[in-house]
Amino acid sequence: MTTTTITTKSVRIEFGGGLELLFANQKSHKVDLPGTMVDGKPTNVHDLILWLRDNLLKEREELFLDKNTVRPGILVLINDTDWELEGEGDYVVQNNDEIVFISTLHGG
Amino acid sequence: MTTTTITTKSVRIEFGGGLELLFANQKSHKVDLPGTMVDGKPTNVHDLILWLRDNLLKEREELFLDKNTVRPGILVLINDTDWELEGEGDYVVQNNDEIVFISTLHGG
Amino acid sequence: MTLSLSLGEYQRYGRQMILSGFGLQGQIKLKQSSVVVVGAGGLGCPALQYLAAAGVGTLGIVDHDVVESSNLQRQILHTEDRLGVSKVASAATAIRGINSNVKVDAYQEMISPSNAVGILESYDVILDCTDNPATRYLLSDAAVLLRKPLVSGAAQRYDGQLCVYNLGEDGPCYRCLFPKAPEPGLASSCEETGILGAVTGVIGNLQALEAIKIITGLHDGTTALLLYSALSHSPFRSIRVRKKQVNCTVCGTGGSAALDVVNTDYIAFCGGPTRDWVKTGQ
Amino acid sequence: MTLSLSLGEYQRYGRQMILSGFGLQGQIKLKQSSVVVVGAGGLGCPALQYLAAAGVGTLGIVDHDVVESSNLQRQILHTEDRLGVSKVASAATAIRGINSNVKVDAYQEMISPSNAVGILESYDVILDCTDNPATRYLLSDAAVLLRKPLVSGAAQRYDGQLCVYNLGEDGPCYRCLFPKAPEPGLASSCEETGILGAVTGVIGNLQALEAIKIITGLHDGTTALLLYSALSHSPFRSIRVRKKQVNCTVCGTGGSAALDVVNTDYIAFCGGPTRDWVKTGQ
Ligand SMILES: [Zn+2]
Ligand SMILES: [Zn+2]
Repeated sequence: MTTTTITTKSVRIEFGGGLELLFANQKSHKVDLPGTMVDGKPTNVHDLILWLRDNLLKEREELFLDKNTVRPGILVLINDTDWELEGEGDYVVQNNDEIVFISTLHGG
Repeated sequence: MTTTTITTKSVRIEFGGGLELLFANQKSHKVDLPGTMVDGKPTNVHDLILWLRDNLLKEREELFLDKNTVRPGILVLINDTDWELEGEGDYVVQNNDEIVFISTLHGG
Repeated sequence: MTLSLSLGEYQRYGRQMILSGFGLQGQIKLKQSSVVVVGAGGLGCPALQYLAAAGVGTLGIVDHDVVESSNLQRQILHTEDRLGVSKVASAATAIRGINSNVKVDAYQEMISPSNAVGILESYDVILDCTDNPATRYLLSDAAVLLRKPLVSGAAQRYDGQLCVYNLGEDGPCYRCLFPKAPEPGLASSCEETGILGAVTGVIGNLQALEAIKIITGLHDGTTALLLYSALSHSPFRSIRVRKKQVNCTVCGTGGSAALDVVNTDYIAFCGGPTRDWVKTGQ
Repeated sequence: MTLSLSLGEYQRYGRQMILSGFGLQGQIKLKQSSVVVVGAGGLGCPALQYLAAAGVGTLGIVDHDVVESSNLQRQILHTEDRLGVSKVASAATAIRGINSNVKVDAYQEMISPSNAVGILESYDVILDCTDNPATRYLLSDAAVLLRKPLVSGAAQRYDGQLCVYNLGEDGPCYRCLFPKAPEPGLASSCEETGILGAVTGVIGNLQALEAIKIITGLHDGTTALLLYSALSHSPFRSIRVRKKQVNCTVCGTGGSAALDVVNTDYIAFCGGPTRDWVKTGQ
């Protein structure tokens, strides 16, 4: 007898600095991610980025992605911390995390 | 055989708007509260206020308290929410709560 | 009512008119709107400046005082060559320099229970840029009576606070949050506690922004209290606050009917005369 | 070096001198300090205003442009009667009105790899109030070379960002956070995307405040990125950012030595000429 457990992680996603325009002009999203990827590994931020491309992005992928990661000029924030301090794409997404994608502004 | 469990709640306390001057001029405090009061009831914000008076307040009690609650002009915030929305003094303090005491400003 | 703009206005305001949610309609709403700023000091100056630049049609300014040297560190509409001039005249001159299309009403008088309703009633939005508790209660009561939003700012030392009272159907008034006045002597003024000029700048600037959001329909209608602490690593904090209180003596059930601004002694309510730093300042 | 203040200065700055942690020493530090503001537009105007009012001894202003009608909606040091005047001259006039004790150095030129180090080297703090990625990289590289803090502000639409780069021993530079420039065309300007004036006001004001904190020693020395979104219910967010990156091509190990601002083509680094809204604007 085998038991299959389907786990999902509920994550809050925010877009800012104009990136929201690519996501139906909506800044705040609540998404349920698969807890693990097909290879059995727990979902990390790199997986999340590709998941957002496939499931939430509405237009112009090149403004969000470049070579399977966020394009230059986009900063990723995990619970109000620069993702560089959290392991970047390798950070394993936790239930109720808040992940922000923000495009740098240049205007003045 | 009896077992005594000593539970404490770790709470972050912030003072603002000048109130910090009464608390050693320190805005941020981390305190460990008893989990229950002598009557066995779980520690609430009213208990916390009296605990602060007895354990953390350095001077001029009348600038913090009036008739066993915070004096007029002080707002209490529980996890970034006005305490009125959380039951005021009856709110039962949870581990890791952040409770802010802020004095209204009048200057301009 | 002007329902279109001139070419010059399109040129001047183009940068904000192309904003999503703003547009021509937003600009026309600003032009048709009126805002009264009570207090032309540290908060009032930056608020007036950005309201004028944005194209608010009519600005009222209420202040009884004259420009003094100690004001110049933060009251950035006033200049050295206008020392001794009334603050309302000085601010009006500065506003005309920025935007001569703005109609300015200057009230060189102290706001009081007897003149408040008469001055405030012709404006759409009221800005509380004053410096003492008695006036803050007076403005709140008058705003409830007149059913107008009150954009309230305060700043002392390195700290600031911002809240829009009496907003929409269920927004709280100042008394809903603070039913009892603080003890006199606890409500210290800028003179006693000091103030960093740029802190009043941030709060006054945000007051202008709230007013612009309300007028153009960009405001989400919910009430939040913004706390600012300039020296903090995380300097801003937004607080979810209570709604209008049923038992509020002014805006609650049956409250408004009983409201009698003219006959309320706000000074006494606040425990006697508080020190007026504007007046005694030097 | 002036180590004391006149009676007039005590009167003028008294409100901030009585602040805890500020005092006479803080005021003297401000008086002896120099700040250069690159860009006298939406961010530069409020920054200059509060730096001048606070009593910074010397202010440099760098801008090649003249005042146009479309600037007046947010560039609040410029006035209708100075349309067509250079922005540096207009800003200098406004600053003199607020505080004639401030020495103003006006550079009516576009900051570029060939003049940047020469202009910036005599100032204690640099403010980036510009509007395009190429200049932002240039200012960051120059700040690293000169070992000066760079208070960087940006604003578009209803949003703003603020960060102090190159702060202290281990603060990151702009390249540590953004090693690769964004694609041209993705870095849209104010003209294309619009800007609410009061948003530039808030960010420029906060830039002045950061500079004042750095000069007076009130800054805690840690680097945070402040995100501002004017229409949000909780409009400010403070982000903990990475420290100086060892592998940064400019400020990392061995980076500085290789730095050659004069011979770097920032426009090409940023993918070709970006549109200059100040120049093409109307
Ligand atoms: Zn009320
Ligand atoms: Zn670097």
